[in-house]
Amino acid sequence: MTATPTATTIPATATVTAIGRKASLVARLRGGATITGLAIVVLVFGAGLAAPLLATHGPDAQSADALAGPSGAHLLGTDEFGRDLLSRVLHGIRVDVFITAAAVPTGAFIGTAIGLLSGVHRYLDVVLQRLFDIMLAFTALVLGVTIAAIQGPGTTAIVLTVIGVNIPLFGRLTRDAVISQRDRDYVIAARVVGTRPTRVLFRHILPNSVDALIVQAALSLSLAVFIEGAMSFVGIGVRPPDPSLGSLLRTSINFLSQNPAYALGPMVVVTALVIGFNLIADGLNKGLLRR
Amino acid sequence: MLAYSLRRVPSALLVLLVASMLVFAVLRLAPGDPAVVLAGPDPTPQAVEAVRTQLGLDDSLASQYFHWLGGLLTGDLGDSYILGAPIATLIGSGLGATLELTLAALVLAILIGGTLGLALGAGRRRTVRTGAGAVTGLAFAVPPYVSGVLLVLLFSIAWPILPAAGRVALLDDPEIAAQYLLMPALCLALPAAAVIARFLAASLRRVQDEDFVQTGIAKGISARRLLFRHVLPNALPPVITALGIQIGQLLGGAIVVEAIFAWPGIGQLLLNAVLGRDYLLVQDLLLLAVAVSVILQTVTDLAHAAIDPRLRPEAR
Amino acid sequence: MSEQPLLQVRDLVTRFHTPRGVVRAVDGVSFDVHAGETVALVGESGSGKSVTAMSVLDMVRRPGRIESGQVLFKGRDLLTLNEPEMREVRGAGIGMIFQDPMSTLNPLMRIRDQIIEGVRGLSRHQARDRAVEVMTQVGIPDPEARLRDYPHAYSGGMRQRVMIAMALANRPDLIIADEPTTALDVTVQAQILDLLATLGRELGTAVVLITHNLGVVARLCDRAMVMYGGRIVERAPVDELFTAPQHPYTAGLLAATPRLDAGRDVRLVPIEGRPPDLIAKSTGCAYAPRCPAAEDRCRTETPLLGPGERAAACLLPGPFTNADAGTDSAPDTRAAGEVSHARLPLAFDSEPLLEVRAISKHFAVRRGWGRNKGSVRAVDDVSLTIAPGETLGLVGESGCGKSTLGKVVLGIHPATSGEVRYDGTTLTKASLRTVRRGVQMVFQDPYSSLDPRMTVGALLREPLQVNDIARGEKADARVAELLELVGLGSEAGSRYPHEFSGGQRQRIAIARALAVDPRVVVCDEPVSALDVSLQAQIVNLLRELQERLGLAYLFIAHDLAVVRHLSHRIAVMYLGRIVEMGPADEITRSPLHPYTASLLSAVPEPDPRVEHTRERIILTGDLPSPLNPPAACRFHGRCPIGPTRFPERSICATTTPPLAEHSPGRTVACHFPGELTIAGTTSTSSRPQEIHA
Amino acid sequence: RSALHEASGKGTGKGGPAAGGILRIAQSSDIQPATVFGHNNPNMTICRTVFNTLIEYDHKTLQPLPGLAQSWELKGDTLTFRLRPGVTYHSGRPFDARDVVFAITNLHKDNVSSQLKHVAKAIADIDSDGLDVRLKLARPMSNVFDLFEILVIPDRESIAELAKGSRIIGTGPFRVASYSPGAGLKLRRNEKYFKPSRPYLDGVDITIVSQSQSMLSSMRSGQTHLVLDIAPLDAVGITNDRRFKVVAADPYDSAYYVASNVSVKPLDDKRVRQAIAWGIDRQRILDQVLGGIGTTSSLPWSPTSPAYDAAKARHYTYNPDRAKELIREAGARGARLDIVYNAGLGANARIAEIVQYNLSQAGIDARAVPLQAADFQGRLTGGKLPGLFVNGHGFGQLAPATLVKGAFPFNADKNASNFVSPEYQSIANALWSAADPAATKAASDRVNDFLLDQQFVTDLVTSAHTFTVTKRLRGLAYSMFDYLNLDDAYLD
Ligand SMILES: Nc1ncnc2c1ncn2[C@@H]1O[C@H](COP(=O)(O)OP(=O)(O)OP(=O)(O)O)[C@@H](O)[C@H]1O
Ligand SMILES: Nc1ncnc2c1ncn2[C@@H]1O[C@H](COP(=O)(O)OP(=O)(O)OP(=O)(O)O)[C@@H](O)[C@H]1O
Ligand SMILES: [Mg+2]
Ligand SMILES: [Mg+2]
Repeated sequence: MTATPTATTIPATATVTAIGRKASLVARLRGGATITGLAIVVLVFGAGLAAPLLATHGPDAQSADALAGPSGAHLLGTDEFGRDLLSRVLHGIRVDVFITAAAVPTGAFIGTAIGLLSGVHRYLDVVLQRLFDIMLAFTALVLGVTIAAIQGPGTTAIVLTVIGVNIPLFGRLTRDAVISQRDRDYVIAARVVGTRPTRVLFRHILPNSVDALIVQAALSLSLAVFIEGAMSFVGIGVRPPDPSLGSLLRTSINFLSQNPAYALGPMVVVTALVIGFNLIADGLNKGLLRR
Repeated sequence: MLAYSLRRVPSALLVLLVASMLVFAVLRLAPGDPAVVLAGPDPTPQAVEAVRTQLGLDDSLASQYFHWLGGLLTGDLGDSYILGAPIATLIGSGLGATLELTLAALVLAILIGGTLGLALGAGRRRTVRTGAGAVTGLAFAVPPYVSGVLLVLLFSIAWPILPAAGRVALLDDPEIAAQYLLMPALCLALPAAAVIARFLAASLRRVQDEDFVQTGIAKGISARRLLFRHVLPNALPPVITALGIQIGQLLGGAIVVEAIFAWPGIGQLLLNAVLGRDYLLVQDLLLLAVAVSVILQTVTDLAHAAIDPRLRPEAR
Repeated sequence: MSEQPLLQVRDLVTRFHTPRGVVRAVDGVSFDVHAGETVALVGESGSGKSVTAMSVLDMVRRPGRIESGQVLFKGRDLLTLNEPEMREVRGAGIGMIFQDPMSTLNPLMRIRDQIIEGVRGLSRHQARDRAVEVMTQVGIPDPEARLRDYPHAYSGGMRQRVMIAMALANRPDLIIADEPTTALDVTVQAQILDLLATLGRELGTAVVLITHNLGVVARLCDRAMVMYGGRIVERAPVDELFTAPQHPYTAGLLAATPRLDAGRDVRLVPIEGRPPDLIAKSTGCAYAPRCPAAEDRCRTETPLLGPGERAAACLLPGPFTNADAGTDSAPDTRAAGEVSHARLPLAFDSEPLLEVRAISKHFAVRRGWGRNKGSVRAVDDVSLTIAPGETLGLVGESGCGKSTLGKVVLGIHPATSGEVRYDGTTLTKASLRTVRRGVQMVFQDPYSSLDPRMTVGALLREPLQVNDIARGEKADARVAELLELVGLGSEAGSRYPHEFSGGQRQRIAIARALAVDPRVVVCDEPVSALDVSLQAQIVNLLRELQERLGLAYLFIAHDLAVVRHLSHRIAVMYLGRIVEMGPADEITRSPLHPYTASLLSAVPEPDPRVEHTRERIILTGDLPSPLNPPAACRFHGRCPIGPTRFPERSICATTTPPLAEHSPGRTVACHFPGELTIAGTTSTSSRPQEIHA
Repeated sequence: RSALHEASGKGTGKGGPAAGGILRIAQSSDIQPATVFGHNNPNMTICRTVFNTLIEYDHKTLQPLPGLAQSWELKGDTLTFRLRPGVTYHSGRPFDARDVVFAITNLHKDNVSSQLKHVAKAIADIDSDGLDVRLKLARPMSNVFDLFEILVIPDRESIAELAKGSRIIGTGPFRVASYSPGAGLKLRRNEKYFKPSRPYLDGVDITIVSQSQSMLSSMRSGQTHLVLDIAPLDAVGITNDRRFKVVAADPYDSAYYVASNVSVKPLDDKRVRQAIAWGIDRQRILDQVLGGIGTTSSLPWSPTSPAYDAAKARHYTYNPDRAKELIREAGARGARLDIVYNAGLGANARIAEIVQYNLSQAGIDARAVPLQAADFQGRLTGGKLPGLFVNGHGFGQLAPATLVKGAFPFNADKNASNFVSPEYQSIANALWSAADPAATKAASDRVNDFLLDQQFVTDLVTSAHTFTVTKRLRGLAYSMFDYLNLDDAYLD
């Protein structure tokens, strides 16, 4: 649960179902944190998705007017190729939207699937646990560097990295949840009335583990933004000329004295996104996981 | 306790063996060839071929793998393809720098995170809790590559009191070295501190609800003693787990921070080795990362046992 | 001196400010406690007992707040003290003992340090001596050594002793004990209660005992206060409370409590309805909605508790003479209760429906990499049979293997050895599904046995679907029928489990078990988690269902009174083995096994007259670990007539007594059956004195 | 004590040269000792500080001046060097002719690479005698002295350790006091340097700083005095800081180009390649990427090169219409083309971005594809780049033959563009053999016309290596290959 990659673990003890105090989803999300976080994220991502409408310039349209400060024509000024920065920031958000939308669910899905397998299969569990150990040993950036080497820098590398980071996170979480749930009375009760193991797994255990997974998902989204930034920052991220928050930030740092707004734009957006996702996670944590 | 650590050895070795295969395979999937890098700019194909032979890259993959593994078992890490130097020396010097950085960051993270966590989780006044929450949130949300740059702008350029880049070994000249160390360590420590603060705060809140705390109050002991003798120790285990993970993270995060502050550590070494397809060096470094995380896990478990008598072997 | 009460609580109001609203947990409570007396505070769960206790020590936590009132301790109002002054009172003036000894000690601190840190005014060295002293006082052997241990090395009973020692360390004038024995086994409970009583007497310490167990009140207390909905509704000397309760709630509680010495065929009288919602602002008597005698004015006028020794907050106070059933106590329901259960024959001649043959279940205890560290012999060579329509009660202390046996019967755990046969079919992996259509289960905790993510309808439909019993509209009809059967409306189907109370949830769990039309239901402590009034409802329901559907039950419980009330036969389990089995009445009247006798004598009866006259067998020690159970007769180490008392009876430690027929229908596994009776005397007149010691 | 204060170093404070001080240099990648025999940018800081070369070109006249060689004589096919006496290696061993012989024959080995290997290989015979070295040339070569400008003469006894970086021994003004691979190295004054009372500096500390921003930060904080080859755009942060200046090395030997793999459609069509040459806004590259350092040019030569032709250098101008037209003609509208570049080099990445934008304006569906250094180099060498590639080359500053024989993109025998043409081979060889300036001029005219027409390499800008320095640094010099020469440098 951090800005630092992969520290996104929730203590296994948190996998407690809200037995006895389950309220409607809305009520559980009523905490201000979740709503604030959601609002931030929706605002930022919405702006990104609406970039073609909102952006005043093409994100790649170069001009001779390089590194101009903010003005009426360019609200955030221009970059070193005379491109409009606001438009680039808006389009840059799209990249992060894509990465988070494509990679986090994929990683979560694969991780959860492996975790389920690990949770129900004792011998496989031993193997998979060691595998997770190894995967977790590759911290996000180490994994990113390695993948970028194989795959070449670019969005695909980031997506693969985010997937790779999330697999063991969700895997562990799911597995722990399954193991903590599988001997509970309600699971045994379901077995006793004749429900088959797969149905027990998917109808009973999984839905009751989902709270922890949702919280992890929120954290993973912020992690994805972070990974994009860090990878782009070390130069193995999104390919030019496509803008991304991380790559904008990375380049902007050279031009702090020319156009401070260059750095400011992406910095504010990245920070806002990370805070937004974390607020959501915090809110969900309080609402869903509280015992 | 020793017996307990020993019992983990087989499983650790297995992990390392599997990891060694993965690590060996992984980079060889990458396009690019260290021989080309080594042959210098504008090389002739003959030159590249000669370098390949010289490095042993024309051997079969299996033989390369076993050669590497054999070397490892006899304590020979091999020579770096690109840098030429023995890898043991390279890792030795880089590891020193990285350890210095991560340890300093760890200390800072524990100090900052611990303070914030206590304020956040056990602060009496609402303002204290809110303030700590805001600081934690910010430390959490600002990635090191942003905070690093901001720190440099502030303390090296706007108000030049700390060096912007480079390192002096702590043992050589502690006074000067500390000044080099401060900013990178802080930059690396902040996110970790935020994580620690959050885990600690959450854990403190949870423990404060436990029955034995009521017992303590009913006994009439002071709030301070209650916090530090009863609540805090019981709140530590999840924090230790988080800390174990964070140390791994610090080592990983070092890649970015070392780049920003030109800190000559493992992170730089790894990044350049991967870019240069310095197979052996990358293999050794990645395997080292796995080994470190295996060790960290054991240490974490031992730390748990040190705190909690229920987990000690004699209690089983 | 004794004129002024030690503790005077005046108009105490404590509220919790939650997002859902303000919870009036304590709503104007006043009471006195005099030096040296033992006062009970009884009431159902949620009635405000704990919050009252916490308020006295000003320990209510957020979001709770003491809104008004006074707590005068030796004439000083505690609520006006500052933090350091209050700390002096806590521990030194008033000691506190909490419910769950497993969680009330700091697991990371040595026992010694935990005791010493609360001791005032003594040097560290003196404090250590004091620690040894109090540990000796509460009966912990070898205190010097045990003080160095961490709590995990102590059993539950010992931890509760430590808690008591801790409370005693400063020689407080008052000890508040909040359900100190609820989490403990009956035999251990008896030890602890005994200890409390002795200490109160010997040290002259006043004790406020919070409990929901009326038996405990009867056994231990001088006076009692009954709480309901955040208020004290009745106050009386214990004898009068039990014989002539003035408040209908008190009378209701008594009527709902099963008793060992009552007739088995008398229906328990549950209190209908649910406890009051402490958020809603109510007018009138909080008990009015549930009160069978309520009149219109009860709903508008708030009754107040009068002054004096004996008072009830009721507009139409009793007395409801409860002692002899048949009089006009709780008038209407009691009459209905007279329609007793049909008495079933005690001997079932038909073929057994369920047969358990020489079942053993051992759990391997693993540590690290595949290294076995021995095994827990949870169930060891147990055989029993259940006939159609019969209830076999299974009693025993916590950890003796009751649940495990139940789970083996259902194939949840595969047996290590032995065989389970249902209706002629041997339970195997292949026949599991067939057997489970005949044998079902109801669990102890109604809060955890229902999937919180499913509607009640979906929960009940699941067994129908997966077993291809009914689908679509037929299934819906069946669900409605099941709900009806357990006394819930069919509209319950669209709601989620959390929207129901504990008792209602248990009904749902029963309905689910009945969905597949089983002939045997294993009930694993189905009422242990419920308040007496709910317990009575469920017990009645189970009996009703048995009569209507001819169900057979394996009824697992640790409460002998409930088991006796429901069962035709009872099997008593000790450390994985059955030590005695026989007809329910006979076993409770004249137990053959010394363990059964001890168990019976340890159960406090909700009747002060009985409690004051009867002699008790207090077992020493705790249940041994099933990891390495004692050899031969597993009870021999704690047996009051075993080799620890009579050294020549070495046979108990060397030869395992077989479970043998003693008289028709009664089997017992003891070398000296029938020697120890409930009265605590040996029937063989040889050595009566030693037993009394 | 302040680390910052100590790092900025004490100057002489005398307004003139004086002994003392440590010069602190930052460069982005580590030195590669194994490749000191050719031109390899990271080695620019050690080639002339730790080592020496036989001759040193005069930057104006391009005439050789004495280095380790005191004098020389080229008679027919025989070149004789007379070496400087009394020179010793850092190891203490005296330098002699055998070291020179070794250095040249060493270049014959396959695993030793140098862009001037072709010259070394064309030396048929070497013999030595005390301090005299006689070389027999197998053929006339217009660029033979380029070899001796580039070739450092290391200690022959420690050559194996040199490759590993464990002992780096030369005759230069500084000896290597310590080298930690990946981190940097410390050079200390060679007390026995053959130039009397030189160098002034006590030493040079070279640090590897991968992030250009970090280099600048350390420069601004006073911690670093000289930064090598920071991309001009990255350096904008300090260009208006009066304490610093950016020195463009006058050989102007850093040219940027976009080249075509002619075996990839539609780049096999000359018109498409010409269209690319017309379609790129060179001026914007010069301004926005290279900070105005250098000149736009359609030719590979430095303006100082004998082959430079100002008129031809302006042959291609930014003419998007012309480009569109040609592309339409060739039927390549909407063709999908990858523009590959080495992601590790900031300037290349940015040029690729402009090229990508210009080409997409011209009607080509161009994508910029970064490759990591090892990958890019590998594919470049193997001629396996998938379409267009942006890169830089040197060697336009010296004898024109060195470019067509030694700079890989132009190599007539084998090049990254897979461009093989007998005609090109023959004119390239003619340029190599050209014996006098007139012949050179004629041969290079033909080469120029050929290159301008074929455009397998489209030159964009002729720029320079840069040294970003604090103005306190005086006496900075460099060779024609931009090897840093600190003989006369001192900190004011
Ligand atoms: N922290 C809290 N927040 C909100 N309501 C609370 C809180 N603690 C107690 N209550 C409410 O106060 C009322 C009284 O609780 P209390 O714990 O005193 O009951 P009790 O009589 O001790 O019951 P039990 O037998 O279950 O211990 C209950 O309705 C409970 O829901
Ligand atoms: N899955 C298991 N693994 C290991 N030991 C177990 C397992 N389940 C039960 N046991 C052990 O078996 C013994 C009997 O447990 P069981 O739950 O059957 O007791 P019980 O009589 O139902 O007790 P309670 O009244 O507390 O429910 C206990 O010592 C318990 O620790
Ligand atoms: Mg309570
Ligand atoms: Mg049980």
